[in-house]
Amino acid sequence: SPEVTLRDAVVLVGGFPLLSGVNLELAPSSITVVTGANGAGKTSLLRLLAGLVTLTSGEGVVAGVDLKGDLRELRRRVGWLGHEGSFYDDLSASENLVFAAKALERPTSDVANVLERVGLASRATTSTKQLSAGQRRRLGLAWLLLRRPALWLLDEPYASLDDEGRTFFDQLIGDVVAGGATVVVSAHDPLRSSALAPRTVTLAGGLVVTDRS
Amino acid sequence: SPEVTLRDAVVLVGGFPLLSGVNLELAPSSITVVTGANGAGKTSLLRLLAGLVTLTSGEGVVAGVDLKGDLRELRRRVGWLGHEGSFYDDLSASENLVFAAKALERPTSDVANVLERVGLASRATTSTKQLSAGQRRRLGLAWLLLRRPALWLLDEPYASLDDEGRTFFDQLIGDVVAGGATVVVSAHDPLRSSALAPRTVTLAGGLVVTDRS
Amino acid sequence: MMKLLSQRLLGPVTLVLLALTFWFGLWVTPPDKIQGNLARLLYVHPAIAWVALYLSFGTATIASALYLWKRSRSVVMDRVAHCAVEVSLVFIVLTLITGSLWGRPTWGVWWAWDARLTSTAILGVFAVGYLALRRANDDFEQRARRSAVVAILAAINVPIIHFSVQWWKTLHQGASVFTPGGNFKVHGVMLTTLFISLAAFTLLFFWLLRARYRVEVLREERQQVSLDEALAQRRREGVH
Amino acid sequence: MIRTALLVCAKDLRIERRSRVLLWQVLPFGVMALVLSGLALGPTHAGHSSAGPGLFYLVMLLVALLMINRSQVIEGTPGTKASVATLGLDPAGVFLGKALALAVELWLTGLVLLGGSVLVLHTALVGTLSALPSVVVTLAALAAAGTLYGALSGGGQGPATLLPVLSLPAFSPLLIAGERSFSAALHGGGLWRWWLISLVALVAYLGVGILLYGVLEES
Amino acid sequence: MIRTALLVCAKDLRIERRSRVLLWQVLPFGVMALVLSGLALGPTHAGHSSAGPGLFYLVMLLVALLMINRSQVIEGTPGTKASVATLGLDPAGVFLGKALALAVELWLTGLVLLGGSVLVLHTALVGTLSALPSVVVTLAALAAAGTLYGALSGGGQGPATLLPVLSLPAFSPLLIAGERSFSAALHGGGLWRWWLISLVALVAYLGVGILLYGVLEES
Ligand code: HEM
Ligand SMILES: Nc1ncnc2c1ncn2[C@@H]1O[C@H](COP(=O)(O)OP(=O)(O)OP(=O)(O)O)[C@@H](O)[C@H]1O
Ligand SMILES: Nc1ncnc2c1ncn2[C@@H]1O[C@H](COP(=O)(O)OP(=O)(O)OP(=O)(O)O)[C@@H](O)[C@H]1O
Ligand SMILES: [Mg+2]
Ligand SMILES: [Mg+2]
Repeated sequence: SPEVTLRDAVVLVGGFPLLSGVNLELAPSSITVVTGANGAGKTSLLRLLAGLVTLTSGEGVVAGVDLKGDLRELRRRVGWLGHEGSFYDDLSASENLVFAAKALERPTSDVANVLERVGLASRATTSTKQLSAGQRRRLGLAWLLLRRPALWLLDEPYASLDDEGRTFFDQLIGDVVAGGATVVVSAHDPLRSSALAPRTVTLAGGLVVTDRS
Repeated sequence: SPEVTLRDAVVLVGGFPLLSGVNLELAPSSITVVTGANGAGKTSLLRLLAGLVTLTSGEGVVAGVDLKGDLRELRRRVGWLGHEGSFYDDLSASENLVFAAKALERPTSDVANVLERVGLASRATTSTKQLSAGQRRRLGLAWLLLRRPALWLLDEPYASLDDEGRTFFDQLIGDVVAGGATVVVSAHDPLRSSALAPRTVTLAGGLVVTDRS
Repeated sequence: MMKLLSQRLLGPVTLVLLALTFWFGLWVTPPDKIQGNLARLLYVHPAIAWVALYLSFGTATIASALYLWKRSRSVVMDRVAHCAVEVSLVFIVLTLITGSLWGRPTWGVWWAWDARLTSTAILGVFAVGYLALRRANDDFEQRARRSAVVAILAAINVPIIHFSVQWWKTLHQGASVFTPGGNFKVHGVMLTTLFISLAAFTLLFFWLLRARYRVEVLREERQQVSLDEALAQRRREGVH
Repeated sequence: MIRTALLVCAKDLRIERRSRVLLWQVLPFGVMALVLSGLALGPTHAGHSSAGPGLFYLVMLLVALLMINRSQVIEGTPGTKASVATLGLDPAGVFLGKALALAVELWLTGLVLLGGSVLVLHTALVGTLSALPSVVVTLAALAAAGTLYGALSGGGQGPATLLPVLSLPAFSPLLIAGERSFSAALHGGGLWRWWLISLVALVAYLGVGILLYGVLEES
Repeated sequence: MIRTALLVCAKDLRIERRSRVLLWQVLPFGVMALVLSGLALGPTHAGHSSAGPGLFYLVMLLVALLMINRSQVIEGTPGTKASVATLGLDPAGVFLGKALALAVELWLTGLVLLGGSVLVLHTALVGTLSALPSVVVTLAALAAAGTLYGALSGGGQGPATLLPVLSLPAFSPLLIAGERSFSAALHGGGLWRWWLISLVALVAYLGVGILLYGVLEES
C-alpha cells in the first residue's frame, strides 16, 4: 500500500487555498522531489504531509494515518526539516539533541556521534542562536538522524549547505531509503547524486502539474 | 580607490572571533562571490561590510567610510539582503515598500512597478508573514531595487529562489554593476549566468584562503 | 410535525409572553410599598439575569463539551456554542444595565463592589474573551477546539468566581424568589408576573439563538461560494 | 507522563537560566512596579500595610502575565514547534512540565516581592510568613491556569495577543482569594476558606489541563 | 525630522491596528487591572475615591510598560532591524515618531480607564474632566521617557537589561506629579505646580531623546 495517498487535497488558511486539490500517491521507500515556482505550494504540501496543517477538504492517508484522524500520531511518524531552525535557540547544539533523545527514549550516548556525523562536534556547546545558517541546517539533520522516522519531509535541504554538506545529505537519504524509509524533498535544483533516481513532482498554483519518474 | 579595503580585520563576538584577520580589496563596480564551508565566516564578513558589527581590530574602509568611524553613514550607503526577512512582518508587501520609499524620499509610484519586476504584483496586499520563502526573498530584492545603493551585500541570494527568480537576479546584478555599483555575494554554488565573470574569494576559519578572478 | 409546529410557534409565543410581561408588569401589578414603581424592574432584571448566567452559558458549555467529546463532535455543536455565547453577552450587558438602573436609586450608586455584580461583570469579560479568541483563529478545527476549551474553563470558573466574591460583604438581593423550600417572599400577582417574565425571556433566548444560528449557516454558505472563487483563482496562478 | 513533565520542566528552567530574563527583566520589573504602586497610592495609603497584600498580588499578576507569555515564546519559532511536535511528547506531561516550571519561577519572584513589600509597604513580617503557604498554593494555581491560557492564546495572530483578555477573568478570583487570605494572615480572620478556593482552583486547573491540553496542541 | 517622525508614527500605529494588541491585550488588561486593584484594595479603600488617581496612574504605568515593550518588539527580527538601519532614518525623527505613537496609544487607553475609574472607583466626573489636560501631558511625558527606556533596554542581553531598575527614578516623579495634580483636580488645591512638573519632564525627555536617541541606536 502506498505511503502517501492524497485525493483532491485542499488546504485553506485564512480563506486562501495553499493547496487547491492535490492528487498524489507515493510508494514506500521512494525518493520524491517536489519542485515548482515560488509560492507554488511545495512547503504547504510538506506541511500537510507532516500533519502540521489540517486538511480542509478531500482525503489523505499518510504513513498509515488518516489526515482527518489523529494528527499527533502522524506527527510521531514523520521527520520534518523546515526553512527556519528546528530547535530551541537558547540551548546549545548538544543540549537540544539530548532533549530530543530523552523525549524519544533513545540513549543519550547517540548524541555525540550524531553530532560527529553532521560535522558539528566542534560546535556542540555553542548556543544554536550563534550557529551559522548552514550549521543550523546540519543540526536539523542531526535531529532527524536521532529520530530515524518512517517518512522524511525536507524543505529545501540544499539551501545554505556547503558542497561537503550536500554530498553528505545525498548519501544520507540514500541510506535512509535503502533502510526502507520514504523521503520527500522540496527543491529548486535537482539532486546532485546520480545514484538517487528520484521521482519529480512539479506543483503550480497549489496543484500537481507534471509528474516524472 | 577601492570600494572595500580590509587589513587584518578581526571581529569578536562573545569572545569568539567570527573573522580572524581578513585582508581584502574590492574594486568599484565589480562582482565578488564569497564562498567557503559552513561557518567559514561569509555572513560575518558581509555583516562587517554592512556596518552591522563593529571591527574589533585591524582597519577597514568601505564605500569611503572608515569602519572605526560613523557606521550609520556606512549603513546608509549599502544594501543588505540577509537570511531572515528584511521587513515588518505585520505589514503587507506593498506597505513595506511604501514605507521604504517614503523613508528614502522616492516617489511611492515606484513601488508598484518594483513589485511587478520581482513578480509579487499578485501578493502586494498579502501580509509578509504569509509569503512563501522565495517570495520573501523577492520582497527583499524589491526593497533593494528601491534603494539602489552603492554597495550591494547579498547573503546567499539564490537560496529558495526558483529558476526564473535566479535568472532575474543574475541580470539584475548585471545591470547594477553596469550602473557602477559594487556587488558582494555569499554563495555555495557559482553564479549561473556566464555573462558575469565574478571574482571568487574563499573563506575558511574567518580568513581569506583563496582568491581567484 | 411537533418539531415543525414548535418552530412555527416559537416566535409568536415569545412575543405574546413578552407583551403579557409588560402589560402585567406595568399596569396589573401594584407599585411596591418601599420601592414604588422601581420594583417593576423585578419583572425584567431577574429574568434577564437568569438567562444571561444560567441558560445561555449553560447551553454554550454543554454544546462545547459535546464538541470536545469525539463521539458527538460536529460543526453544529461549535455553531451552537458560538451563537449561545454571543446571545449571552447581550443578556449580560442587559443585566448590567437593568441592574445599574435599579442600583442608582436603591443603593445610591451605579456600581458597587458586590459579589453578584462583580461576578456578572467578570463573566461578561469571559464572553468577550471567547469571541475574541474566535476572531483570532482562522483554522476551523483549531478555533472550534480552543473556544470549546475556553467555554468549559469559563463554566468551571463561574462557581469559583461566585464563591470568591460571595464571601465579600454583599448588598445585592439575596435569593428572594427561588428560596430553598419554595416559600416565596413575593406574592400573588407579582409572583405570577415574575414567572411569566421568566418564561418569556427564556423563550426569547431560544428564539434569538435560533435566529443567530441561521445567520451563521447563511454566512458559511456565502463563504463556500467565495471559497470556490478563491480556488479557481489559485489554480489559475499555475498557468502562465 | 511524569518523565515528560520533568524533562519539559528542566528544559524550560534551563532556558530561563540561560537567558537571564527572570533575573534581569522580570524581577526588577516586579520590584519597580511594587515600589511605584506604593508611590502611586500616595502617602495616605502606602503608609498603612492594609494595601500590601492587594498590591503584592496585583504585581504578581502582572509578572505572571509576562512569564506566561515568555513560557510560550521560548517554545520558539513555528519551525521549532513543528519539529518538537514530531517528537510526540505526551501533552499531559508537557502541560505539567510547563506549569511546574512556571510555578517555580513565580515562587522565586513571589519570595523576592514579599520581601520587597515588607520593606517598602511595611507589611508585618510575621503575618507575611504565616501567609506563605497560601501564597505558594495561589501562585501554583496561577501557574496552572496560566499555562492553559498561554496555550489557548498562542498560535493565533501574534504572540499571545489574547492572553490578558482570556486569562484575567479567570485570574481575578485567584487574586481575590490570595489577597483575602494574605490580609487574613496579617490581621487575623477566616484564613481557611480563601485558602480553600485557591486549592480548589489549583486542582481544577490541573485536572482540566491534564485532560484537555492535548486538544489544544493537536491543531 | 518631522517627516520621519510622522512616517514612523504612522507605521507603528498601523502595525498596532493590524495586530489589535491595543484592543484585545492592553485595554482589557487595563480595565481588569483597574477592577482588580479596586478589589485588591478591598472594600475599605475601593469605596472612597481618594485612591482613584493613584490607581489610575498605577494601572497606566503598568499598561505603559506593556506598550513600551511592544513598541520595541514590532521593530522586528534582527534581519528587519538590519535592513531598516540601511534606510538611514534620522534617529531624532524615529524617536519622536515612536514616542508620538506610544503617546497616542496611551491617550486612548487613558481615556477608557478614566471612564472606568469614574464608574468603578466613583471618582467625581467633573474633577476627572478638569484633570484631563494634566493627564494628557503626564502620559505624553511617560511616552517620551518610555521610548528612551525601551531603546535602552531593547539591547537584549548584557548590562542594558538592567535598565528596568534604572528607569525607576525616571518614572516615579511623573507618576507622583500626575497623581498629585489629579487629586488636586478632584479635591481642589495647587493643581498647577504638579502640572508644571509633568510639563518640564515632558520637555526634558523630548530634548534628551532628540539629542541622544542616535547614540543608543548606534550600537
Ligand atoms: C449592576 C447591578 C446588578 C447586577 C449586575 C445584577 C445581577 C444579577 C444577577 C446575575 C442575578 C441572577 C442571580 C441568580 O439568579 O442567581 C440577579 C438577580 C436579581 N437581582 Fe440583580 N443585579 C444588579 C442590581 C440589582 C438591584 C439594584 C436590585 C434590586 C435592589 C436587584 C435585584 C435582583 C433580584 C430581586 C434578583 C432575583 C434574586 C433571586 O431570586 O435570585 N439587582 N441580579
Ligand atoms: N493569507 C494569504 N493570502 C494570500 N496568499 C497567501 C496567504 N497565505 C499564503 N499565501 C500564499 O500561499 C503560498 C504558500 O505557498 P508555499 O509556502 O507552499 O510556497 P512554496 O512552494 O514553498 O514557495 P517557495 O518556493 O518560495 O518556498 C504563497 O504563494 C503565499 O503567497
Ligand atoms: N559565541 C560563539 N561561540 C562559538 N562559535 C561561534 C559563536 N558565535 C559564532 N560562532 C561561529 O562563528 C561562525 C559564524 O560564521 P558565519 O555565520 O559567517 O558562517 P557562514 O560562512 O555564513 O556559514 P554558512 O555558510 O553556514 O552561512 C560559525 O561557525 C559559528 O559557529
Ligand atoms: Mg517553501
Ligand atoms: Mg551565512
